[in-house]
Amino acid sequence: MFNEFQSTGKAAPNSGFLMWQMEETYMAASPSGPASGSLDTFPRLLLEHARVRGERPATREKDMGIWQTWTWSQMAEEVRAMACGLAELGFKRGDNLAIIGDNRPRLYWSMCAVQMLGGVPVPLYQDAVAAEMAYVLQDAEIHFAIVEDQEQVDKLLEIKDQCPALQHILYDEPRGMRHYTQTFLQGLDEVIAMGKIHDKNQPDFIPAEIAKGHPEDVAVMLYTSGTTGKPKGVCQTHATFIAAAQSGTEFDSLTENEDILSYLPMAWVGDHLFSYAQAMVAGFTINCPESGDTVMTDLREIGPTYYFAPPRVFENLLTTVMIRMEDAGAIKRNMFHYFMSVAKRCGSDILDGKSTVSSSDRLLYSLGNLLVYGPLRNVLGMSRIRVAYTAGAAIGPDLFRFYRSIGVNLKQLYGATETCAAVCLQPDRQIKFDSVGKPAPGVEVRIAPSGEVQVRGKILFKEYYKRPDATAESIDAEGWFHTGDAGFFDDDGHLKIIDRAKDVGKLAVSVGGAMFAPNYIENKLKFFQYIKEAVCFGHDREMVTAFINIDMGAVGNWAERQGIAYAGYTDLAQKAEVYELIRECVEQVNAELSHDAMVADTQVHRFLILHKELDPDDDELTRTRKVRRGFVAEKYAVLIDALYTGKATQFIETQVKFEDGRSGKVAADLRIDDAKTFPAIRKAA
Amino acid sequence: MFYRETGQFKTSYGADQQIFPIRQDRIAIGLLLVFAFFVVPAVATQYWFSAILIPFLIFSLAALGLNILTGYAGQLSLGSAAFMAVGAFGAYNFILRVPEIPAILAFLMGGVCAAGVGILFGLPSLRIKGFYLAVATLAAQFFVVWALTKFGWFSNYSSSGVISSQDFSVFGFAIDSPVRKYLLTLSIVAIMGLLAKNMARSNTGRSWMAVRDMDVAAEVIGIPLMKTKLLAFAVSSFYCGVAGALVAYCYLGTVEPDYFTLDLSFRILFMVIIGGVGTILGSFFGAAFIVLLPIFLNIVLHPLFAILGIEISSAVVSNMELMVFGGLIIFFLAVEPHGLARLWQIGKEKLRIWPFPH
Amino acid sequence: MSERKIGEVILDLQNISLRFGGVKALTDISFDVREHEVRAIIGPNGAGKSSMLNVINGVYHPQEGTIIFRGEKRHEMEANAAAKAGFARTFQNIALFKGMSVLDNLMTGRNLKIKTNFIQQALWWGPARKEELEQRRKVEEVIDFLEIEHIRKTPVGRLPYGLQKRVELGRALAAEPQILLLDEPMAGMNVEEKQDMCRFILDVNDQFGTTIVLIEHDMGVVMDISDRVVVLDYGKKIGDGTPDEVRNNEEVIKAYLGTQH
Amino acid sequence: MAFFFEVLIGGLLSGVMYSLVALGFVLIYKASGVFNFAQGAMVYFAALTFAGIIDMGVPIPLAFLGAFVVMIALGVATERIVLRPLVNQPQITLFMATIGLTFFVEGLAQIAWGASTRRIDLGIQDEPIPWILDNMNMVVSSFDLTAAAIAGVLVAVLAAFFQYTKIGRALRAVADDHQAALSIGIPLQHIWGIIWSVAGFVALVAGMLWGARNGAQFALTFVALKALPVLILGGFTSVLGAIVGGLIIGSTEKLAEVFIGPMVGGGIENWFPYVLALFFLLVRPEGLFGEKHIDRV
Repeated sequence: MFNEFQSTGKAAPNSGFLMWQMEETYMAASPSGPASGSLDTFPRLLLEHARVRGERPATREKDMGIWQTWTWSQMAEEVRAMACGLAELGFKRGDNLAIIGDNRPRLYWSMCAVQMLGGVPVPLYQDAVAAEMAYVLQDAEIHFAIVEDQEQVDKLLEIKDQCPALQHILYDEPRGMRHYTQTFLQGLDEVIAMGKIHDKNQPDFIPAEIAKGHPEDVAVMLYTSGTTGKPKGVCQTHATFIAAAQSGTEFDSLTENEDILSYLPMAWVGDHLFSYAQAMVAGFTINCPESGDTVMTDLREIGPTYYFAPPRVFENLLTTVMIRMEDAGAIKRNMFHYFMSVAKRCGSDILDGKSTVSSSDRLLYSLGNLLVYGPLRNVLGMSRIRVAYTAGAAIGPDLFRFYRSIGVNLKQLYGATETCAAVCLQPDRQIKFDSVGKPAPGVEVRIAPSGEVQVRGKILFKEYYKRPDATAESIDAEGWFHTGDAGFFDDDGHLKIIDRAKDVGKLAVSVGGAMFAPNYIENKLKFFQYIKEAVCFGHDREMVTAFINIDMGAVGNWAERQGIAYAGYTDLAQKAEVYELIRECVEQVNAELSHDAMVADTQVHRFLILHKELDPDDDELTRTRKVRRGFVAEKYAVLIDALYTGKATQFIETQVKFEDGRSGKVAADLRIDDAKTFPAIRKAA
Repeated sequence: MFYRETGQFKTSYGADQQIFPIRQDRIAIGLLLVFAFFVVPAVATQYWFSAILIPFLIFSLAALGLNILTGYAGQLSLGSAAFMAVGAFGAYNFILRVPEIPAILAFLMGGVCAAGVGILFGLPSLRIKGFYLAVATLAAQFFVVWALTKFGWFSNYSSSGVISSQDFSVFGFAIDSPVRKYLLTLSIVAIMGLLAKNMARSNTGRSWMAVRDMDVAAEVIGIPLMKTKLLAFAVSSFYCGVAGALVAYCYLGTVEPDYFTLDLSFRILFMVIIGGVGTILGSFFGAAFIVLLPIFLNIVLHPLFAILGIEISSAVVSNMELMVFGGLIIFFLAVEPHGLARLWQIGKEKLRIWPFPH
Repeated sequence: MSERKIGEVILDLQNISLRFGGVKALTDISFDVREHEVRAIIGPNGAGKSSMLNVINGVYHPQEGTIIFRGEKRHEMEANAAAKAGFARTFQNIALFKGMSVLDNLMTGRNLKIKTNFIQQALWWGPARKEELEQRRKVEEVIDFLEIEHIRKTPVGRLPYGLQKRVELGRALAAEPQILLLDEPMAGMNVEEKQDMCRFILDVNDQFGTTIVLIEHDMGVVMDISDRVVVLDYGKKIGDGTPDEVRNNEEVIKAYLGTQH
Repeated sequence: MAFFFEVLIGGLLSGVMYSLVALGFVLIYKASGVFNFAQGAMVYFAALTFAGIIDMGVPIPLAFLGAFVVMIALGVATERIVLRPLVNQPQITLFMATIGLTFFVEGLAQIAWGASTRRIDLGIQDEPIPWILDNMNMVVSSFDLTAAAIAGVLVAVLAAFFQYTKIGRALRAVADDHQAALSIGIPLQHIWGIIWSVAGFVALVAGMLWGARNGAQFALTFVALKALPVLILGGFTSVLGAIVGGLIIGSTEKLAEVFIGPMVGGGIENWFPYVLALFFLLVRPEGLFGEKHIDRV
C-alpha cells in the first residue's frame, strides 16, 4: 500500500490538475487519496521500510574516514532500542524531548524513537547560545534532551538552573565526558544498551506503543526563528508532515534511490521535511557530513540526487566558482566565459526542453557540457542532482539562471514552518525565475485583498504550542493560514512573492508615495558577489538608502588583485576603492529598477558600507540569517540619520560578541556615498 | 575534465584503500589491459614486438625492481644489470640442469638467485648510505659480470660465456613467436606490477619509505632496519633477475655477460629518475621513454641533418643519444625530480578539478 | 584529572652516564617514572634532555648506569626493541616521513602490530588485506582523537608546523604505547596550538592511562600538566619533585628559572 | 721476492695515476659537497681534447694550454648549468646528476673528437730504467716514474695553491662551512667555478699521462672509476687520503692480479678494488682519513 505514494513518475506533476477559482485561489487536487490507515505515522513508516527495503541504506555518515552506512532494518533496530531505553528512563507519552546538535544519524533516529513512544521531538538550533535555548526549554517544558556532544552538554549545564524541569541529558558523543559525574547525564550508548535489554524482556512493549500512535498526534515541534517577538513552537502532526512529504514526493517523483545530504540545521523546517519526513515517506537515504567544515567535500563525495540549500549557499558557491576561475590561465578563462555565455543564452531553455533552441546552440551547448558544465557540476558535487530546491529567501534571477543553465535542475519552493515548508513548488520545465511556482498537490493558496498570501490544506500546523491567541491570529475561521507575505499570481498561475507583507512600505507622500519593497531591492544588491548583505530604508522617507555588508572573501580577493593593502574587515570596508566598487553595483541596480514602473522610484540614492558584518550573535540576523530589520534600524539609527541628513561621514561604535562569548567594541568613521539614479523608463502604452 | 567523481563515495576501508579509487581510472586501466592483451597482438608487427614492446616491458620490470630499492627504500644501486645477469644465467642453468622444470618456475628461480646475490651485496647497506653504497654496488656490477665470464659452468662452457635460450613452453604453448613472447612478458610484467603495487601500499612499502625518509625515526617506531633494507634488496633483485631471464628468453635469445654492463645499470637508473622515483607507474614511463628515445632520435636526427646538408653516422647519433640522456637526467633532477609520473599526476589533478586551476 | 591513579615505578634510571668521545652529555643521573604519570624533564639548552630521552628508548647507549623497566634490568636496548617493549616518542625536530601522507605515517606507527609477511601483503589476500583494513580502522580512531580528519590524505611535508607536530604525536599514539616520550611537543607553536597540544597530551594520559615523559621549555605548560619534574643542567640532575617543589628549589632557581628573568 | 717488489712498484706507480683522478673528486667534494661521478668522463674528455689538438699539429705545450682552456670552459659550464639549478638538493641527487653529466661529457667528447683511440706521444721513453734493472733485477718503467714525478709535483703545487693563495684560502673556508663562507662574503658560485676548473686541470694532467700510457680511449672512463674505491679507502675529504688510497689500490690490485688471479682465471683487477673497498667500508665506513660523524637525533 505504501508503494502507492511513491509511485515513480506515473502522475506527471504538471498534468493540469490545477483549477482556477474565482477568489484568486489556486488549489491542486491530490491525485492519490489519503495515506493508507496503517502507514500514517512515522514509526509505522519506519517499520514498513525495514520490512520492504530492509537491506537498502537508510542513513550514512562520514565518520572515521568512510561513509558508515546503516540499512533500514539496522536503523529500525537502533530506533527501537533507543525508544526502549528512553521508556526505561521514564519518558512518557506526550513528553517533549529537545534535540540539539549537528546532523547526526542518531539525532535523526531519536526523533523517530520519541515518536514511537508518543512523545514530541523538539529540535533546537545547535549554534544558539545557552540563553536562547533556555527560553525554548522552558516554553516546551522539556524533561529530556538528547544532545550531540560535550559542547552542547556544557550549554545545557549552564542553564540547568533556569530549566528545573530538565531531568535527563543524553549525549551522542562520549568524547570528553569522562569526568562529568552528574547522574542526569548519560551516554546514548548506555541508553541504547539499556533499551536492548528492555526490549528483550518486553518485546511487546514497542509494538503496543506504536499501535497507540495516531496520525493527529503532534509529531514534531519546530520553533519559528521569529523575526519578531519570542519564538513560538509550531506543532505539526504526523498527518501534516506526511501529507507534505507525500505531495513533494509525488511532485518530483522521488524514489528510494535518492541520496540527500543532510547538513542544514535540524531545527529548520526545510531539513525536517527533506531529511526526515520525505526520507521516511519515500524511503531514500540521508547522508550526514563529517563536520560543518567538510560539507563541500562531503557533498562532492556523495553527489546527492536530491538537494536542498538556501540561496546563500548557492550564492557562496557561485562566488567561489568565479573567484577560482579568476586564477585560471587566459585560455581556460576565456573558454569558461564563452561557454557560460552560451549557457546563459540557451542553457535553461534546453533544460526546460524547449524546442526553440537552434541546433547550432545545441551543438555548442553539448560541447560546453563536455568542457565546462559537466566538469563544473562535478567539482561542485552536483553531477547527480535530479531535483534541487532553494527556499528561505528570494534568489537572484541571475544566480538562479546560472545553476539552471549549467544543467542543475534548481527550482524554488515557497513555504513556512507552519505549512511544513511546502506550499508552492516550481514544476519541472515550467520554471520562471521570479516566481516560486505552483501550489503543491493538496494545497490551496489565495491572495487576500491586502495582498497577503494565504494557505489552506492538510499541511497546515495544528497550533502554536500553548499560544491559542497566536494560533487564532494566524489561522482564520475558514482555516486559512495568513503567511504574512505579500505576493500575487501571474497569468500562468505561478505565485510571485514580493516581500514580507509588513515590510512593504511606501515612500513619503511628498514624493508620490510609491510602493517600497525593501527585500526586492536588497536581493538585487545581494546578487553581486561583492555584497553579502544589504538593508534598505525608505518607508515614509523621500528616498531610498541602504546599508551594505561587503563579502570579505570576494572583496578581499579583489583588493589583493588591485594591490590594495588592508588591515581587516573594518579597514577594507572603508577603503575609497571599495566604495567605488560598491557604488557601481548600486548604480547597476538603480538602472535595473528604473526599467520597472512599480519600483522605479525606489532607486538607492545614498548608501554606506557597515564597519562590521551583521551577525546572528549580535541579534542582527535570525539564525536562518534573515535581517532583523527593526532591530538593525534601531541599533544603527544614528547611521540612518546620517544617510538622510546628507552627512559625508559618521562615527559609530558598536558592541560585538565574539565566537567565544566575549564581547568587545568596534568603532569606525563610516563614509557615506551618493549613487547615481536614473529616470524611470515608462513602457509605451 | 573527464573525471566525474561526484557520487563515488566509499563505504568501507577496502573500497577506500583500493589501488584505483576513482572509477574512471579503473575503467581506463581495464581498457588499457584489454588493448594490450587483445588488440596489440592482432595489429602489431614483428618489429614492434621485438624492438619496442618486449624490451619496453622487460625494462619496465627492471626499472620497477630498481625503483623498489632506490625509489621506495632509498638505497641507491648502480648494479641492476648485474642482478639481471644473475637472473638470466640462473634461469638458463635451471632449465639446463633441472629436467622438466617449467620455464616460468625457472624464471622465478633465476629471480630468486638474483635475490640471494642482492642480499649479499646489500649487506653493506646496513653500515653505509648514499653514494658510499652506490660505490659498493659497483662491486656487484663488476664482480658478477667477471664471475659469469670466468666460470664456464655458468654458461655451460660456451665460448666467451654466451648462453642461448633453449626452446620452452608455458602451459603447453610453445613460446616461439614474437607475439607469444610478448604475451608472456606482458602477463609476467602485469602480475609483478600488481604485486609490487600491493607491497608498496601495505606495511612492506611503508616500512621501505620510512627507512628512506628518516631511518632513525623508522627504527624508533619499531621498524627493523636490517630486515627492511635487505628485503628491499632481495625484492628489487628478484624483479631485476626475472627481467634478466626475460631478456635472455623473450627478448634477445642469446646473451653474454657483457651485455649486462655498467652502462645498462645506468640506463635502468635513468628510467627510474626520468620516470619517477618512488612510483610504480613511473617505472613504466621511464622504460618507455628510454626505449623509445633512441628510436625517435634515429628517426628525427637523420632527416634533420639531411636538411642541413650534413651526413651523420650512426655513431654520432648514438653519441647524441648519450648527450640527450645525460642532459635529460640533469634536466629532470633540476626541474621535476619526481619525473614523468609527477607530471602525469599533475595533469590528472588538473583534470580532476577542471575547470578550476587549483 | 583528580581521578587518575598514579601507579608503581615502571621505569627506573640509575646512575646513567653518557659520553660522546670526550664530551660528557649525562653524568650520573638517576630518576624514576611512575605508571600513568606525566613526568617532565626540564633544563636549559644543552642540559642533556634529549640525550636522556635517547637513552631511554635506546637510540643512545649509556657507558654507565642501569635502566630498570618493569622490574627488569637492562644496560642498553636497541631502539626497535624499545618500541616493542612499548616505548613511543616524538622528536624535537619533527621526524615524520616527509614523502608519505598523514594516513601512511600513522599506519607506519602500527607496523609492530602487523603479523603478515611481505608475500601475503604482495598478494593482498585474505589475512593481509584484513589486517591492513583493521589497522586502518585503528588509525582512524587516532585521527578522530587528534581531530586531523581534514588532512588525512595530505602529504605531511605540505602541512604547517603545528599540524606536523600533531601528526607526529599521532604516529606515536598509533603504536598504542605504554610510555610516550615527547621531545618538546610544543616548541614553536602559537598559544592556541599549545593549548590544543596540552589538551591532547592530557587526554592521552587520561583516557588511555599512558605514562608520559616529556621535555618542554614552556615553564607554564610544564608546571600545569606534569605530576613530577626532573631538572637537568650541564648533564647533571639538579632537582626532582613536584612542580611546586621544583619551583622552590634554590639550585633550580639559580641555575635555570632565575636566568629566565 | 724481486718479482714481488717489481709488481708492487708497478702497482704503486699506476696507483699514483689513480690518486691523480681521485684528487679531482676530493677537490670538488670538499668545496661543493658534490660527489662528481663525471670526473672519469672529464679525464677522457681532457685526454681526447689534448690528443686532438696535438693531432692538428700544435706543439705540446700549446696543446696543453688549449686543452686547459677547454677544461675551464667545461668546468664553468658545469657549475652554471648543472650545479646552480640543483643547489640545496640532497647530495644523492647531485650525485645522480653527475652520472647524467658523465653521459653528456662522454657523448660530447666522442662527437667532438671521434670515438677512435688517439695516441699521445709526450716524448717520454717507456723503457725499463737500466740502473734498476741492472742492480735490483726489477723492471721499472721510466715513463711510470716520470708520470709519478709529475703527479707528485702536481700535488705539491695544489697544496701550495691551497695553502698560500687568497683563492686557496677561500676554497678551504668554503669546504669547512658553506654558510659561514657565504656570510663573510666569499662568492660561493665563483669559488665553485674555480674549483671545477681546477678539477678540470687535474683531469687534464691525468688524461695526458694515462693517454700517453694507453692511448686516449673510452676505457679511460673505467680506469677513472677505480678512483671510487680509492676514495672509499682514503676518505672523501682528504687529499692525503686520495694519495695513500691510490697507492694502496694500485699496489693491491696488481698484487692480487698477479698472485691470486691465476687461481681464479685472471681478470680480477676489474673488480678487486671494489670488493676491497666494500670490505673496508664494513670495517671503517669513514675511510682512512675521513672524519667520523655521529648522527644526532
